[in-house]
Formats: sequence, C-alpha cells, structure tokens
Amino acid sequence: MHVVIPYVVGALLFALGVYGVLRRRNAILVLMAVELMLNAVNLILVTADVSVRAVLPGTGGVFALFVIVLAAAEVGVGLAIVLQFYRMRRIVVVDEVRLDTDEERVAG
Amino acid sequence: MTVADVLLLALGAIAVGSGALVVTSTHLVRSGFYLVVSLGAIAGLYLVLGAELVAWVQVLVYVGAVVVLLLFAVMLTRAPIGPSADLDRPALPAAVIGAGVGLGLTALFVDAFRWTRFPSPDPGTAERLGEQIFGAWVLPFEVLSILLLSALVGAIVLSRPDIGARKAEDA
Amino acid sequence: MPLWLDLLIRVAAVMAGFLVLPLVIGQAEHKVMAHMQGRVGPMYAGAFHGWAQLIADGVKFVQKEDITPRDADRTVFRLAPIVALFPYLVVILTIPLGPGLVAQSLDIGLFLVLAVLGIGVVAVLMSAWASANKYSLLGGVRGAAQLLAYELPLVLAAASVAMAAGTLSLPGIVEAWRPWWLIWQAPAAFIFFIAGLAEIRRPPFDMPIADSELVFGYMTEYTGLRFAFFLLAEYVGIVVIAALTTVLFLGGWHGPFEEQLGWLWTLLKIFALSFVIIWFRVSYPRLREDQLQRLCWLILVPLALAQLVLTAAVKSLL
Amino acid sequence: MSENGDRIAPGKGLLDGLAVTFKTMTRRSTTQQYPDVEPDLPPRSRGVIALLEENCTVCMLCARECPDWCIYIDSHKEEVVVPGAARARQRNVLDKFDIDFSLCMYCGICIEVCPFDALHWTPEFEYAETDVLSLLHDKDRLGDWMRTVPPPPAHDVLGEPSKEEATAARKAAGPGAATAAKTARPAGVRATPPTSDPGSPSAPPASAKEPER
Repeated sequence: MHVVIPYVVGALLFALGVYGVLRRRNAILVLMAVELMLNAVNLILVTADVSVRAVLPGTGGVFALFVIVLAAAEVGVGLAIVLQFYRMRRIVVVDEVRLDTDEERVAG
Repeated sequence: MTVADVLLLALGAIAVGSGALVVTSTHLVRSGFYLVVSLGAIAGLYLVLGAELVAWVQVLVYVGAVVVLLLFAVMLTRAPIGPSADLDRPALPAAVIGAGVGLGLTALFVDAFRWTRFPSPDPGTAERLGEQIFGAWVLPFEVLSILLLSALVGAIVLSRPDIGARKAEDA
Repeated sequence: MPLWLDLLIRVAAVMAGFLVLPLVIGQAEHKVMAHMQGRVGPMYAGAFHGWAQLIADGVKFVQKEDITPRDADRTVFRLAPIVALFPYLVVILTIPLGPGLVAQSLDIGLFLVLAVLGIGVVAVLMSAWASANKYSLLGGVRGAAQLLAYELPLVLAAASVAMAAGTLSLPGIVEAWRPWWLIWQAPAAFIFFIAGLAEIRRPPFDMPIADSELVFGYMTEYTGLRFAFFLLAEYVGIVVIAALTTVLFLGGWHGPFEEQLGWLWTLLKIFALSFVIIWFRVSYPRLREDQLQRLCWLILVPLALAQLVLTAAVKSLL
Repeated sequence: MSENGDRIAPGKGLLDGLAVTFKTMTRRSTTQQYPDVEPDLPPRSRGVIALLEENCTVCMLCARECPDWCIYIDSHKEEVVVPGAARARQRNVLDKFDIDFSLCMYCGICIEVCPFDALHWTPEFEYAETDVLSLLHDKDRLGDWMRTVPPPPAHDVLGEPSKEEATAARKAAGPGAATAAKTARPAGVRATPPTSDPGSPSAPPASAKEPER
C-alpha cells in the first residue's frame, strides 16, 4: 500500500484541527477540533508502524493507544471545566472569559 | 493502486471531508455528529493499516464515550436546531495558519515517502500489542493509569458543586 | 465453494437471523407478558394464538404516515433509527452458534462487539436532539448517561471472562469454557446481564423512554417505519444481549451431542435468557434515575472489579 | 421493603416478584373472548332501558327526575266511554316516548321512580351506532327491547321478606301469630329453599336467576 495517503490524510486533519481551534469561539467546539488534531497524530503514529522500521514492532499502535487514553482524560477534565464555567457564567464562549480576579471572587 | 489503496483513499476522503465539516459547520450539534463520522473513518483507516485493536479501541473510546461526552456537554449548555450565528471568529487568520500547517506537513510527508509501496502488515495484532504494552512500555502504562485516576478525581471535584462550595467556605 | 457464494450464504443467514429471531422474541414477549398478567395476549392474527401478530404490526407500521416534525433537524432525525439498528447487525455477525458455525470469526471479536455496541449511544443522542422536543431531549440525555455508565460494568465483566479464557475471540471463549465457570464467573455473568439489560434500555432500566413521564423519550416523535426500526432495534438488542451472555458465560454450544446439536443448545440458551429478560420486564417497576446510577456505580462497578481480582487470582493459581 | 424495623433477607422482594408473575403465568387466564363468546353478565346489568308501553300513564315522573333530561314525552288526552258510567272518562295516550342514549348516564333513576313498572333494565348492550342521532330510541324501539328483559331474579334467600309478603303471611296465620312469624321466618328460610317456603308464595322459579339473552 502507498502509505503517503494516510500520512497526507493525517496532515490535512491536523491542519483542520488547527484551523478549528483558532476559528471556533465555543469552548466545546474547540475541544472537538483538539480531538481532530489528536486523531491526526494517532493516524500518523499507526501509519508509521507500517512504513518506518522500528526496533520494537507495533510501537506506533501502543503510542496511539496511549494517546487515546490521554484524550479521554483530557475530554473528561476539559468538559468538567467547561460545564462548571457554564454553571457560573451561563456562557461557553472562550473569547468572553474574563481573566481579572476581581470578578472571579464575586462570581465564585 | 491496490484494493488497500482505494480503501485508504475513500476512507481518508470521508475523514477529511467530515473533519472539514466539523470545523466549519454552523450547526453546533451537527459538528459533533460529523466528528463521529470522521473518527469512524479514521477507525476504518486503522483497520486497513492492520491495527485492528487500535481501531476498536478508537470506536469504543472515541465514538462510544468521548464524542458522546462532547454532545452531552453541548446539549447541557445550549443546543439550538439550525445554524447559530456567533460560533466563529473572523476566518482569515485561522485559515492562513491552518493552510500553512496543512501545506507544510503535506509537503513534508509527500517529500519523505513519495509514491513508494510498503507491504501490508499482517492483521491480528492483539497479542503482539499486549506483549508490547506489558513488556517494553509497562512503566508509561502505569503512569497513564495514575494520570487517568487523577483525571477522574479532578473531573469529579470540578463537577460536584458541593465539594467546591465547601472549599470556598474554608478559604 | 467459491468465495462469493460463501459470502452470500453467510450474509443471508445473518440477515435471516436478524429478521426472524427478533420476531420470535417479540411474539414471545406478547404472549408471556400477557399470561404473566393474567391475560391471553394476541389471539386473532394468523388464527392460531395470534402467531402472525407482529407481521400484522409490520404491515400496519408500513402504512402509517412518515412524519418529520417541522422544527426537527430532518437529516439527523431520519438517520437515527438506522444508526440504532446498525450496531446490532454487526454484532450478530460475530456470534458463534455452534462449533465453526459463525458468520465472521475474528481474533478480537469480543472487543469488536463491545466497541460496536457503544455506537448505540450516538443514535439515542441523534434522535433525542433532532426531534426538537423537550421530552425527547430529556430522554436522550438520560439515555446517554445510562449507556455511558453501564458500558463500564459491561466491559469489566466481559474482561473477566476474556481473562479467564485467555482469548478475545468469541468462539475461543466458548471452547475454553468449562462447566465450573458457571460458579467462578457467576458474578460476572450477573453483572454482564444486568448491565446488558440497561444497555438495551429494557425495563426495569427504561428510564430514557419512561412512558408515564416522558411520553416515549427519544422515540416520541417517530412514526411508522422509523418507529418500527427502533422497536426492531430493541428486540434485536434482546437477542444480542442474550446471545452474548450465552456465549460468554453459559458455554454457548456446550451440551449433550454438541457436535451435531451445538446450534440448538445455543439457541435454547438464548431463548431462555430472553424469557428471563421478558420476565424481568413484567415483574419489576422502573428504577428512578438516581437509583439507576447508584446501582451502576456503587454496586455493579465494584462487584465487577472484585470479580476481575478473583479471576486473576484463580487464573494464577491454576 | 425492609426500611422500617424487621429486615428481610436482601433480594427476597425481587425473588417474590418473579415468583408472583411466574405463578400467574402457569394459571389459566380469565379473559372472556367477547365477540366470539357472549359475556356472562351479572343479573341487573344496566344495558339499555326498555319501555312497556301499556303500563305508562304519562305521569312524567321519569322525564322530570332524569338528571340528563334525556327523556322526551308527548301525549294527548282521550275520552273513553265506559258503559254504565255517568260520564266519559279521560285517559292519557302516549304519543312519543324517546330516550336519547347519547345523553343517558345509566343512573336508573327513571326506572326507580316509575310507579307502574313501565321502564325496565335489560342487559342488552350492543346497540352502538355510527351516527350519534341514531342513539335516540323512540317508543317502538324502546318497546322492542322488552323482549330482552330477563325475568326478575329470585329473592335473596337470606334477605328480609318484602312488606307485601310479610303482611300476606301475617293475614294467613291469623292475628296473634304476627310477631312469631316475623321472627321465625329467616331461620326457616335457611333450612328450606324459597320455593317451598309457605311464607313466600310468589317466589319465582330458580331458573330466573340467569338473565335471558
């Protein structure tokens, strides 16, 4: 098989993820774009298993599994933060997150 | 062009197409559903690439859990049917950076691998993968399990208002 | 036998099982439930004790108007029933009926089954959100929470038996099965069956479609053939959960004359478990939402973890 | 289940529930296959109201007492020449007697108040119509229902005798025995069937218990 196809697919997906993270204002949509990037990396890792001769065969698959676990943890904590934020401010728009601490004290 | 190549092309097209819809759709919930399609197509790519176990873990964890959590969060915050107006920032800078990254990476990969053929790997790698994880990679594996545990505790602490409130009173 | 003929026969057999078994289970549910409630159930369709009732129902569903609500997200709304049905079709492909009698034997079949069953959640969320109905949305959110939660004990219990058998292939697990596993793996079997019931949203775990408070949950807005698809998915779900419990915990085709009658034993065990599922529906009231989550996280998950420890201990002793 | 006080073994309630449903399944169901098998109606079933026209004196009590006002009566007066009488007598002749069963709520007050037993309950209930106007039954149709009126059921063997019967019995026994007869009768009835009881000469035959269909 021509491994350049999955590699390019991975590259394009990563680019789409970058675009999404920069473009989206909704925090959950940003998380979705991050998932796209993680999956692009996974795809490249798994493809590397086929194309790159490594000392340990199947290392790419192992790494992909690790990344999937990391992504699950990331989404769990990330969504907990987003939902907590929504409960406090009723918004999920990342642009409008106020970083000054005075307001934080009032709301919290 | 072999059967595997055709499959890779088709699945890759689906993955990239629905991935593009994920980041451009103005329908909040629909982009979540497009993400399901995209991740499913990537699982198909893993299957073609001979990583069967990774493919099913992808379906189990991503499609069955992560995306559902995302959709869940969308529906708990706000989920209008139909397009929402205020989802996006101005597109130009993001498009420029995204296109730059995409073109750069694509050029890199195309230059590195050209149109060379590699033999298809033999499927059925559950045993091999298990030996890898519990042999060479057992330490990272254990570290990951601690990370998962702390993420679990962290998510519970964050989402339980009663725990947070008590902390605030103490401080 | 040429490859295409072999493939055709396999697909035809799976489709036949996919269409016939749910009908049998559905008819059994009509009659068993009726008799358990002191009624007689359908008596007219097909003359003899209403055997053709579900066929008549099917004809009725086809004739009904296919309504999509005005505010609904049309594409998603229409796709949802198919997404609900699809995973079970894939699962049925991998279930072994007898020695060598399986549509598609896979090295990691158990993993595929568990992964694909998880797709059902997406269908619930799709139908719930796209209906533009607050009852649907409530039911869908409940359903998603329930399915996500019960996936955990389901996978843990399956992991226990996979650990005991030392393989992830479904026929392999049946081959490795020994009668004393009935005791050794009994808690896992119990957990798997209960969690499976919750996964297919059968009473007493039918909180997402609780018809007395949510109309019909995420299926509220569906009519005609699309609604029939959801119903079919429910009954195929019964078949799948009963078959998986059979294969993983009750020894599949093991029984007297298993070389010739293996398929019969499997089918008998599947029907017995389906009867139990129907029996539960008649006997128990619906669990409240908090009781449902409590049962999962405080009873089933710790039990499943304890079973894993037990399995590992016994396995290392042997 | 076991929250208050005495604790039962855990899971016993769950098993009991399963046992109850399983036992019910093994028993025969009591379903009546209605359109195929005629229902076994209890006596005094309230199906439809029948009119015995010759008993009606157009006193209008039924129409006035009806809570739904669903009885419509028209009549005219007629002179009847009685031979030997000094003057011709007047008599009410019924022109119209309609009951609108789309309004009727089957309270039975009209039947209760009728002083001359012109109205009767019959257990006939299959008179549904596709047009609501057809539920207005005129006096011919109401009269036609009379053939479905079952004979009155037998008296309750343990019940008190009716006032008329008691008086008749007292007269037959002669003065002085009145109190004895009144107290002795219920005990005697328990021992013997009502037909052979001398105290109730008008008791109907036993077959009258079953409503005729």
